[in-house]
Amino acid sequence: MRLIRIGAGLPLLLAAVASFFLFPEYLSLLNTLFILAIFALAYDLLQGHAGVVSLGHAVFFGMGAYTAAVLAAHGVTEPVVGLLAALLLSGLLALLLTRIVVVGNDLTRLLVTLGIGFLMLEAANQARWLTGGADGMSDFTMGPVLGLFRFDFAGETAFWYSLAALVLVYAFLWRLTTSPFGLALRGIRENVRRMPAIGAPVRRHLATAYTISGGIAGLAGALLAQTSNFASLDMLGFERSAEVMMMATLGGTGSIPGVVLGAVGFSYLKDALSAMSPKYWHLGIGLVLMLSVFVLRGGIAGGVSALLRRLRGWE
Amino acid sequence: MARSKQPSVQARRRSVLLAASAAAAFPLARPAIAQERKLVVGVVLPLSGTFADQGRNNEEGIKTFQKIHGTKVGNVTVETVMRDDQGPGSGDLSRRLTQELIQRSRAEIILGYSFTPNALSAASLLTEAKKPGIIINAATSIITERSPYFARVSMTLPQLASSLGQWAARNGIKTVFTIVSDYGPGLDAETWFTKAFEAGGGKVVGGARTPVAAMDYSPFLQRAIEAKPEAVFGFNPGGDVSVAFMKQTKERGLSQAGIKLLVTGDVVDDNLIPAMGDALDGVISALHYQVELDNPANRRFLTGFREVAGANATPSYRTVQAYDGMALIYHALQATGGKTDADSIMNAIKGARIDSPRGPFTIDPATRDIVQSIYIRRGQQRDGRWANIAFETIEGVKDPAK
Amino acid sequence: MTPAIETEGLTLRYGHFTAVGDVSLRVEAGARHALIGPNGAGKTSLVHALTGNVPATAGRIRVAGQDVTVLSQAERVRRGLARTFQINQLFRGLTVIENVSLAILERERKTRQFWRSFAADRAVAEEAREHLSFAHLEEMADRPVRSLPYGSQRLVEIAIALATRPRVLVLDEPAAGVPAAQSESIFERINALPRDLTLLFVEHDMGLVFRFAERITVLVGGRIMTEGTPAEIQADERVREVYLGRRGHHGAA
Amino acid sequence: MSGLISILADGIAYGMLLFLFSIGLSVTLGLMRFINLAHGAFAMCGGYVAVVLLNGFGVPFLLTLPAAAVVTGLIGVVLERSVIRHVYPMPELQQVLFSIGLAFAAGAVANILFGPQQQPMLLPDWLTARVGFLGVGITGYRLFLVLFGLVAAGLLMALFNFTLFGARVRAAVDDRRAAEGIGINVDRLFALTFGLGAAFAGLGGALAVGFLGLDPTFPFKYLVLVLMVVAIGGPGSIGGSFAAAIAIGAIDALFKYLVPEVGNYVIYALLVLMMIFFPRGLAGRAA
Repeated sequence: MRLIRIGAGLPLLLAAVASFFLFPEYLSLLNTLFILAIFALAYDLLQGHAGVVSLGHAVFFGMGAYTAAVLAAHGVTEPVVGLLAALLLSGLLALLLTRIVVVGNDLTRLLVTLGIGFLMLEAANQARWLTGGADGMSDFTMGPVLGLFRFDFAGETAFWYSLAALVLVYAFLWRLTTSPFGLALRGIRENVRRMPAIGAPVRRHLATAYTISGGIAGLAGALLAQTSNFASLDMLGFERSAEVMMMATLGGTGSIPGVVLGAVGFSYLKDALSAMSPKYWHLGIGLVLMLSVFVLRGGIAGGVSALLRRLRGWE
Repeated sequence: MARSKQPSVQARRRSVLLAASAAAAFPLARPAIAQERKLVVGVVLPLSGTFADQGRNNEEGIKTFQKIHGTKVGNVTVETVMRDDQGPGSGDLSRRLTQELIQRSRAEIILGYSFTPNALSAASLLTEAKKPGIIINAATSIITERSPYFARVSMTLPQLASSLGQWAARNGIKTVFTIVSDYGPGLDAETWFTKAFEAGGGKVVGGARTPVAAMDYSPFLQRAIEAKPEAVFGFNPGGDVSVAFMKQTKERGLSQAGIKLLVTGDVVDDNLIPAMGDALDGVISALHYQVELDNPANRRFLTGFREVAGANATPSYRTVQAYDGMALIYHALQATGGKTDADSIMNAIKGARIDSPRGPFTIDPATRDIVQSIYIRRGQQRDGRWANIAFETIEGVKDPAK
Repeated sequence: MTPAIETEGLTLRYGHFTAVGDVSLRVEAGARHALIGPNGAGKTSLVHALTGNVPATAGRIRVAGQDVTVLSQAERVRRGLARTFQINQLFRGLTVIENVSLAILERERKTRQFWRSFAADRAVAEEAREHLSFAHLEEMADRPVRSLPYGSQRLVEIAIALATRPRVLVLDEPAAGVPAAQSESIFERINALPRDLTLLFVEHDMGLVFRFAERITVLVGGRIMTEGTPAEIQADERVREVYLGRRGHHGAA
Repeated sequence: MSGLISILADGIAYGMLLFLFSIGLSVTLGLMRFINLAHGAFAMCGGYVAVVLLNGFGVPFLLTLPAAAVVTGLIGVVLERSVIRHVYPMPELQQVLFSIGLAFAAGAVANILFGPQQQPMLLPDWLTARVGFLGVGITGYRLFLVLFGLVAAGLLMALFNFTLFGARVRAAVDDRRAAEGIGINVDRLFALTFGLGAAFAGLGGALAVGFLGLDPTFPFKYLVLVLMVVAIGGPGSIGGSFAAAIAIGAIDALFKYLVPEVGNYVIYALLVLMMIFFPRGLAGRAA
């Protein structure tokens, strides 16, 4: 595990940059892949590192998306400002919710977050004056990034904008997960009962993690709203919450490069299958998910490290 | 069926088209050599998920059109590339698919958009890329105002709801209770029905808004019955939801309580009737198409449709909408003499008159929205099967919201 | 001298069941104090109540004279009261050194940092190595705990508790589930702990208790039956009757 | 007032369907610790069996019900023996991934076989008529559902509480190792229980078609409600699931009727409160 964690970031970054030149017609797809990777990383801080599962994480994604969209619709069209606002507001929302979302066992957590997800969805639907209800928000225009780079049709600006955000988030989480705080989160994941017995403020740790995770999820949502000029209820819906869990698990929960690969792989597969066979891509996705638990125990990261172990064994 | 009639219809159609194209293209020089070329129509539809059925209806309409009319217009071969936007609310996806269709598949016209948010999100993109977007389902009024390259061949909910409201007021219904799904189109339906109905002297005595995916309507129906209106006006998004709604209106005994049921016609779409059965009995609805329409274009459409979808298949009004979307594209190509730049196409679309299976319709040159006949129908049995039978036609209905 | 631990009428009830009833216990500073009793006597419940795993129903608890009754477990740890568990409560997926480092980092309140690598913290790493070397675990430092033999895992339990720098350490059957030969070596390590560290331990093996304890409290039915030196307890007929007489019955506690 | 009671009766009927959908999931979660998010696929399967028999072969409605249960149950056993039992020992998240994949695939197969459209199922007249029952008007079909649900719940409880099979299942739920130790063939028990859960879901699916409709997205449509029933009821508890399902059906209907403005989301708020204050569900057994 350790082997692929170290230094996996650089090849990934190189691959991302290379894709700009190799697939110039896929930039808007790549943009969404980067955004989903950020979202999955945010979620996995909870699931993979702190061991706290959630089926309502899209609440923060949607919060970020609406923050960015509402700001833009009211004249604050500078994307980076919108991004920071989304980060703060989503983080704040996460902080407010921590008390109730980390109770009980896995099943209760899943259901509490799921219930909150539905309640937030309905709240956003009711707040039609602000969110546009089920029609979503698309009546806004983003200004150029930092006043310099206008969002273009081919998605070049969006590509670099989201990639830059992904790199920052990746580096930040990489640092965080190897820090004392990151170790404490893994301690919570490995044995939450032992933590108080070593004097750890578990609630405080979880609140911090939840706030950071919610904030970054909001950042991802804001990126999507800004680069697709759209925000809707869909962005905080159950499907998106379930999907981010699948992406993280498929990639190898707890491994940062693994989760990035999981998000990118899953979303690309979904896109490719649905373009290939719009009607039956569900079958392909279903089979891949089912097979993955047998073939890739521990997700992509688990599979790669098993492979590396084997290669080393042969040397 | 009616194979012998085809030439005459086609001839008539051609003359219409020629006249239009002459008017539009006369001042422009025709290309010296008729070059064979290809035109890609990008199609964005919900082909998976809860609303896959809608997407399929649309898809069959497109296929039916190309089956009957071929893939060539003059020297242009029309090709379609379909992408799946997975259902309502995924505007970010529908926008990306639109972008990819234009950039990667070199689509010059986009057809589709089943849902309002999915169409709205693509609006600014189409404007920027200068590509026409033909809306074949999304029904909220504002859509066509969001981009000068949008045109709509389907309908707007206000068209249906206000036609129905007018009819109800005119036919002596005094009080109505409304039950609509709690989202944009539902509120549109509620607003425009109420407006037309109350303008005609009726009164809405109460209303309920139901969750979009609600399957249990009995609490709402019970409230409606207790409000003792003369009629209930209903709107919901079609599919299983509407089947459940209709069945429960019967179970709850709406008609035994002496309450008429009025619905926008999409709720009692022809291809849902088998699942509704006698719940359709006596239900009044307003829509722009039903299978029973007797006109040459519809007969031809039905023949072609059954070749595509199977002998026992029933088309949806959505099938016709997609069919007409293609018809509008073909019409425009003929009118421009093969020119495919957005402005030529849009000019040809504005004011176009299409002889559709639903009867003739035109595209309002000012709003690029459809102007068409709305039929008031009653659910009754014909030849042992339940059907929506039109008994009144309101002609030339524009979108009242504009 | 102020006792290391002192309880007054400590009671712990689950519904109608009284697990610990009116226990007033005194553990002197620097003591080697054993807590014994037959199965179901409430030994582990008493440990839970002392260390704050479970809030006491009634009574008071003082650690070094300070009232900790209403404090959370984590706060009691910060006041120098640490414990180990009868059934391993380890961070199984983390390496041995990470297990110990985490406890040090929490003690130092360094787990609020998320901008630097914990592995780069020299002071913490050095201290962690010291604890590991005391517990004879140096060789296994970089192995995930779950891959360790059970006996070594029991030692990790103790090493983690030591890393909180306790003044009082409560050991709940430190050698539970370990073959006799190894439990000897575990107690040998316990015995090697500095004398100023107060030890309160629960143990089933009477041989070990009489060898290592200086004072013994006997718990029966959640209440203190008697207390005394090993010699006094060994001589006590009642203890023999309720406890030693039943030794053949004990299974998993 | 009679309106209120009749709404309650309708809600309870809805709850009965939820109970049938969820009981299998509850038992597999309690017994095998298997988070089967594909459980709805079994309900869908039962629905399609009933529709095919009814519309394709003219089998009377009442006969399609046992057929749906048996066919689905058999499919359940085959799947369990061939694939699913290998998933039991996996971590929960892997189980989630696997079962979501299974649900996706099942929906896709249904789409390929039957198309994306709603399956028509028209019930016999004696079931759609409105009947007076204890002075309250209720649709025949809903009354039928209530009676059917009561019988099913009664049978299941009898099966689990008073038979040797039930005793074995309960033993295995409490402590699998100990159950194996006293000679219970836990593997076979798992297969049978899984099949039984699938059969009940299939039965529920067949009963639901006339009420909730049927299309290939069915496996996911009721997933959230079913999870709610299981969590509130307490995994592995038949009585708990029964109570939770009825409560959800009734409360949902009641609030929609009394306070339609907020009624739609009352059950979600209740879910959150319930999970915060009773994290182990009504039956109180840990997941």
